[in-house]
Amino acid sequence: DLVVPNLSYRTGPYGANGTQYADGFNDYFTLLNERDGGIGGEKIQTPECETAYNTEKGVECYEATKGNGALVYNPLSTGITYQLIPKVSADKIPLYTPGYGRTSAKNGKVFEWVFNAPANYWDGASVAIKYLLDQNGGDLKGKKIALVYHNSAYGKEPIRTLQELSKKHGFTLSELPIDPPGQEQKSQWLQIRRDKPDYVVMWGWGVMNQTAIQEAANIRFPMENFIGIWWAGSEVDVMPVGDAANGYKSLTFNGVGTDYPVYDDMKKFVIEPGKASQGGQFVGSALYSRGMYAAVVIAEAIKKAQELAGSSAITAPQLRDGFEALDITPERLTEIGLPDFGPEIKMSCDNHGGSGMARLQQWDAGAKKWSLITEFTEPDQDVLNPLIAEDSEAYAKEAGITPRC
Amino acid sequence: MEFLYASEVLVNGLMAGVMYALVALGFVLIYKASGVFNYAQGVMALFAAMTLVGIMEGRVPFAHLINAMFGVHVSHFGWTVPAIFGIALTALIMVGLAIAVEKLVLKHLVGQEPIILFMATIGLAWFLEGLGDVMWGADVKVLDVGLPQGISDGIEAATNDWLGYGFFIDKLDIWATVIAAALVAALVGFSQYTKQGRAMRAVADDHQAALSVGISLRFIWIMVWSIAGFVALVAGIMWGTKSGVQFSLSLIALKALPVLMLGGFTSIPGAIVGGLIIGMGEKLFEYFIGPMVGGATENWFAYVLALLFLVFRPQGLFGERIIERV
Amino acid sequence: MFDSAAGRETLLEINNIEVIYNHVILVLKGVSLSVPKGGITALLGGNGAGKTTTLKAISNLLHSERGEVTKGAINYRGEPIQKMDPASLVKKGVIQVMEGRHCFEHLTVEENLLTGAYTRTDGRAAVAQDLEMVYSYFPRLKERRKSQAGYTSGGEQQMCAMGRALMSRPETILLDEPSMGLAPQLVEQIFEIVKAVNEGEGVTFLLAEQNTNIALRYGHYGYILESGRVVMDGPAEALRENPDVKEFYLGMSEQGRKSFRDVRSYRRRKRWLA
Amino acid sequence: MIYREAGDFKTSYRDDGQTFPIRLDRWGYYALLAVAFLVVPFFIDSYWANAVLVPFLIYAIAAIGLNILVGYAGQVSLGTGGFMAVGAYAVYKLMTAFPGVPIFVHILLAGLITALVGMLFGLPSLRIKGFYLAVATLAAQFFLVWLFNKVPWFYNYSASGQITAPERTFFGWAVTGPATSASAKYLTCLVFAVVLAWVARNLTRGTVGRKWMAIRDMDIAAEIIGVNPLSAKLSAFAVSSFFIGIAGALLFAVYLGAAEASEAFGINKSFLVLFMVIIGGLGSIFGSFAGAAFLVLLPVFLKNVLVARLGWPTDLAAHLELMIVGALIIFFLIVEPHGLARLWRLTKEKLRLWPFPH
Amino acid sequence: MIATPATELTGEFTTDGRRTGPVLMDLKNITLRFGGVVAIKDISFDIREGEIRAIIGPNGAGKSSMLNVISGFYVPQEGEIWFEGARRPPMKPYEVARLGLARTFQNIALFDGMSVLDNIMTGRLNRMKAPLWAQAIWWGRAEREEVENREQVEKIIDFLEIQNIRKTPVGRLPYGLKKRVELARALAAEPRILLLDEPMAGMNVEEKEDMCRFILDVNDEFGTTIALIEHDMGVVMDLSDRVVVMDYGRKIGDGTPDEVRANPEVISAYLGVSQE
Ligand SMILES: Nc1ncnc2c1ncn2[C@@H]1O[C@H](COP(=O)(O)OP(=O)(O)OP(=O)(O)O)[C@@H](O)[C@H]1O
Ligand SMILES: Nc1ncnc2c1ncn2[C@@H]1O[C@H](COP(=O)(O)OP(=O)(O)OP(=O)(O)O)[C@@H](O)[C@H]1O
Ligand SMILES: [Mg+2]
Ligand SMILES: [Mg+2]
Repeated sequence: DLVVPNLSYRTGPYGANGTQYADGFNDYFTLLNERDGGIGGEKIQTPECETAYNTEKGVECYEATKGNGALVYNPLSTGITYQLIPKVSADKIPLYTPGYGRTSAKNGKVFEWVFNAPANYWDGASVAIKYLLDQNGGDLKGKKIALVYHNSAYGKEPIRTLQELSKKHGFTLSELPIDPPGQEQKSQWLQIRRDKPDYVVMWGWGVMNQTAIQEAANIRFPMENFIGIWWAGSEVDVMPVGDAANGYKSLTFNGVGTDYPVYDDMKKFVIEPGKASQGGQFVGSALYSRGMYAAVVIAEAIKKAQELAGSSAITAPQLRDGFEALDITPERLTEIGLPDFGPEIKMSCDNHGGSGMARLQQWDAGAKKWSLITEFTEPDQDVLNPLIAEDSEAYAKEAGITPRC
Repeated sequence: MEFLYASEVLVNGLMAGVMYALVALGFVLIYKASGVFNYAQGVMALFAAMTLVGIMEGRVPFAHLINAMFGVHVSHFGWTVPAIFGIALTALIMVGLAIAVEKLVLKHLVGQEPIILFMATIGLAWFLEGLGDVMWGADVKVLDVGLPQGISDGIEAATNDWLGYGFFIDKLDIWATVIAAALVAALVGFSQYTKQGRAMRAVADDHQAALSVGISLRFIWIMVWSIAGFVALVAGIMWGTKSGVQFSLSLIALKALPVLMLGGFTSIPGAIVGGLIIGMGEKLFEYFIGPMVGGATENWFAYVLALLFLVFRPQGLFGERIIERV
Repeated sequence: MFDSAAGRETLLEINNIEVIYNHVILVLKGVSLSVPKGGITALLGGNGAGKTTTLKAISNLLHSERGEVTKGAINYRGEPIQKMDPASLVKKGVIQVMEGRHCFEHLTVEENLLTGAYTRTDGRAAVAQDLEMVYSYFPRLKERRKSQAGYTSGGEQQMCAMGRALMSRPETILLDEPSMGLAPQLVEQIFEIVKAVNEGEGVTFLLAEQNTNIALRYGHYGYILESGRVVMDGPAEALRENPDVKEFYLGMSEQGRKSFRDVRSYRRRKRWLA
Repeated sequence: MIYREAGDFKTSYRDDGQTFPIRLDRWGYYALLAVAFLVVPFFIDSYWANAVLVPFLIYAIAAIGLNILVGYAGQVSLGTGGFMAVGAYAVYKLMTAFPGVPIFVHILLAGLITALVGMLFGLPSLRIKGFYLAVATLAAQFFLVWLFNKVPWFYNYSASGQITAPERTFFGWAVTGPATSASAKYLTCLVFAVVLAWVARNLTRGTVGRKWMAIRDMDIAAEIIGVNPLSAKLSAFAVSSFFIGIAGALLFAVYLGAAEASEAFGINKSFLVLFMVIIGGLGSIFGSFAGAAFLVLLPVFLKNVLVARLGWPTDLAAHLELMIVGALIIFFLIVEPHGLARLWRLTKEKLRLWPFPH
Repeated sequence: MIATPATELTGEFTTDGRRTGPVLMDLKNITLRFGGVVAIKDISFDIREGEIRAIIGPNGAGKSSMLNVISGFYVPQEGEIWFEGARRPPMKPYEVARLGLARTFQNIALFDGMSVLDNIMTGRLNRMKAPLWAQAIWWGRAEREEVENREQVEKIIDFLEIQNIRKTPVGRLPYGLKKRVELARALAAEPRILLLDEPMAGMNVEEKEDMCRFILDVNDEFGTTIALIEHDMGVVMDLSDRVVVMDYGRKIGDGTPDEVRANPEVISAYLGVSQE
């Protein structure tokens, strides 16, 4: 059997979000086990361990599960990711952090064991700005953009990129931190009311998202001009706000809803036999889909690794090779039953972050669903690449790593 | 114009303060009646709100546990309950909780030092947090008891006519203010002018002596915890309506602490006045000074404000004088 | 005057009780008492003899000090009261004035007195009347009625505690060291009040006292406790005449009262300890 | 009948004041230390080190520190998380600024810096007492975390504000950084824990300890008999913060390896350490260890039982775990409000009297 | 044994033929108010070296407040305190303690969480000056001091006959023993002046006799000056050299026990007619 631990959180301040993600992650592997008998004949085990979004519990979970031949970790927490980066390099186990974690881990020369395809925070920031450029005929000069962010390592990630982009495109950026959990944002939103930015971009998580959307509605900020990162784009963020949330946009790098062929199998092999995680309450939600997407990428990497290794019982280092050789084409996605579900992912020894493409979705409060409003868009690599190089080199120096490849 | 912005922040700060005060009130009641600093107050608000949603939506309590133990899939009864009955039922459950707390916890800790009782309420907080999740699940729940939400058009129009600038005031905040004012008036009357109120303060001073004059600690505690449970329910409804019913709701307790400190742990009007000062102070500070120092100052500012205040008045604004004698 | 327990109904009966604190410290080692209705029974004994513990065992206040009655029986009017909570006991008419005053610091003196009437149901007027009565016993309290009890002097607090107990219109009062810290005049006065209440209203008293002299002067019957055991009991007059009691508890030698200056470190050993 | 105090006579006041007055106790502790130093390091694996022993030792240090403040000096503090953050960021700045200096020096310096910060935030304790003080210390908690989050100098201008401990060695042994072996982590923490526990014991049985306890039990009376409240309270804050700062430094540098102020040193940390102190026993060094062990081990244990043994869903297990820990806290308080330490002592007292209890 | 005996005493003879010294402490026109309550109204009296000075008066007269003024806990609104011939500047209580004042309290103020031994050791805190770091490693001066002071404290323990409760936590002690421990703590400081607030309240005759013996011994052997508040007239009359009588914050009498006993104002305000 192959072991893919699921370091999830279903309790604590972000439990409501974490639980949906973990369900998607589990269900996809269950599907593979039930339908295909695993991957390459090896069943996949996903022992779950509760981290409560707490770094110490995350470490405990990591230590508790790594002994059983764990192949890859996906802790869904930027804080835990930072903890684990040095540990996985010492233990030689891949760490897969899609859409979160340490951005500069994209540089496979320095971060040998960490992968963050298809997109990272800086990609997200850049794609959002690109979208705004599109909206404004390619010119953001003199525009004002406010960044509302979760006051933590996670929320601070995009600041540097946005600053660079503001220099490049001539918009002004204002930064408004919100202390977690973030139920109180009155003064920040009144500042927004006073300063009248043209757009608001948000890096939020948990209860902060819905509060922000509510407050934005309260100051009559146009929802169309309010863009959240993908972690601020799930049903739990907009539902409590009700109709006022209509038109709110967010980034995403995965599809939502159950309109994909894979769900036929999912229904047949997982949901109906009662094998779905938590009874399948959240199937098709944005976070569920993202959890499933992470599982898809890992499964594909395992398959690749098995091909490369020539055996189905692979080891963690072999899985890294699988990740580095991973190429998920649109055709492959269609084959899996998830056409256009995510961007193409192609990784290599030095690129651990894929193309960085993301797209936008918009909330339709009447229909209570997200709809995709753009195609996958490339980020502005000219701006990002130097930043990534700089940050990863600083890390390499501090940690005494000699770049490879 | 700047002045108008500032006054809008101020008004909103006052309203936020009222919301804090709603939570602080529960603390004050229990502290007054037993000298117990009830750390579980925030979790009680969460628990009450969860229970209310659960009842209103006809959820099966412990569904998750039942499913895990018996391999079935139950989740809803399939009915819904109107808000008013839901609230009444939840209030009853909070009374039940008060009775259980007295029977299982407080009764056995009569006469212990405050810090021990404080600790027990922390245990209680953990227990309730777990219980709430096991009973009703940890998902984000939408609570709608019919309180209006969103900015009040009337006020906006009126201020626009009058000042040329429409103030945005959340209708929910206005309701919170009305409810809080009513609660405070009722509670002040109760604790100052009734026999039970006096007994309650006696218990806070000296458990043993209270027992010796025939005050039933049991009764007083059940009564006070029930009232505090009810206050928690009110706070839970307001905060739950505002930002959904979920774990973070229990953390508003942290916003109530500086309010308590400033108003005085033992004073019901202090909770409101403290709330207003804190709400106003932190919002104005974040609005004006926040951008200069990088923002997100609200958390610590409330505490620092309260701290500075206490240095001059160690018992808070309206707290009982701390008796220092030998 | 009231003569010996024999002829009267026994109100409170304690039978061979043992009390243990903290599961390990054995404090009362088999104490038996009987308190006749309408009498003043004195419980005498040195420091740590177990007087307070006995009273608390009766009023069921031991529980909160992590003490428990492990053996024996306590009956009030023939009914076992060991399992009863203190509040019901007060309703039954037994109230304790605790050692060390225990006023409610943050309440005013008057509020303190009013809490004493907590269990009463006979209306505000009656309570107000009794308040006046207490004030007439202790005029000093009336002067300080509006100040917080925490700021009153030791003696004022003692009065407040006594007054508070009287406010409940009890049938039996368990008085723990009422004279402690009171000026001599006031001690007399308090005992006069005890006597007046006892005779006028038929209230039964069980009082623990160090001041043997006055306790035996006002009490009808006395028990002497040492190290958790009753070592002697008898009618007050008899005890007053007992030579041991005279020497050890009344401070008299054969020549009458001796001066505190002349005390020598050598003392005769108590006979019952031999 | 084996556990005896009788016959264990002291012939000098020096002996009478010693740490373990009963011979059997003393031998027990020596044996425990011998095992901890000489046996455990050879068998420890990274799970036991990282999930159990290292956090236990670090929290024990923090708990001793907080116990000095709360249990001995009677000043309830909820600023522990903030002070641990001071230790962590201090050691990070020192490690990166002076790579040549031995890490142990850095850790001690981090403790001293925390002591200074602790004294600063201890100043209000002269006016503010009881729960008011407890809540007031939250100002330290929130302010310090905010500061470390906001001022880029503290995290060496890294992009996200995370700090990561570089590798440092001690006589060729990696003590921090990813290459650190389980036994090196364990031994480092063990050395600090044992030495600091001994220091705490010395302080609390001597003059300054008595000053603290006097202030705790009755501050006015203490002042009247000659205790200067300013110096007593501030010294308690300083010593306590010193311990807590070292715990924070170890937590970051040795245990976690990376940290972020608001996550690793948030308010929960303050509460957690306070729970340890109260459950373990206020005013007891043994209790600090017991409390830390209880709160580190119990959740791990429950998780293992509920998830691994019974196979329950992790979220349900986590919720039940909360309920069980909460209920156990209450249970222990009811059985013995003075903590595990008192429970242990009572057990010993009973043993001593056994088989004749009275 | 504890303090160096007072140097050659000058001044008057007391009732029983002992000599008392010059005025050690002089209180001049003290007035103390709490809001509207006047606890002490323009009171002056002095305490001579080596004497036993009693303060008596009805409850609430302001006796304890007077002691609090002397020990610096209450700051009088008016009046001066002279100590050893110099005016005492405003001082914090702990500074006053360092001048050589020690006291006991009316509502016992022992440190409940500590053992009897530690409680008594706190009396000697100001004589132990080892730096913090030395205490931390229990070395050199710290350890030496601990042992030396412990020896002194053991002498006091012997003196007050409380050997067998040395290690007991004081919270568990019965009232009378607590009072004795409090006395021990005060003695441990080797004070010049010992202030006792109702040291014999709640004791029976036998115990009072013990207490009297201790007080007299302290006074005799160490020459310690004693100021004492007590309600037991027997004790006051037998022990004290001079007595101050207070009532409602005023001084209504001052003199030898016999003089005071004969003072009609004192009789009506305090002693009552029934006293012999
Ligand atoms: N809470 C307690 N825990 C342990 N021992 C206690 C406790 N309370 C009292 N004791 C012990 O019980 C014994 C009897 O105490 P008690 O207070 O009943 O004496 P007492 O006769 O009232 O003395 P006093 O005249 O001094 O008040 C004493 O030896 C005391 O040490
Ligand atoms: N801190 C204070 N605040 C307000 N009033 C006080 C304070 N301290 C004392 N008093 C008042 O001052 C008066 C004198 O009190 P004090 O304690 O000195 O009396 P006392 O002579 O010692 O009486 P007792 O013999 O009853 O102990 C009392 O009326 C008391 O209520
Ligand atoms: Mg007693
Ligand atoms: Mg007095």
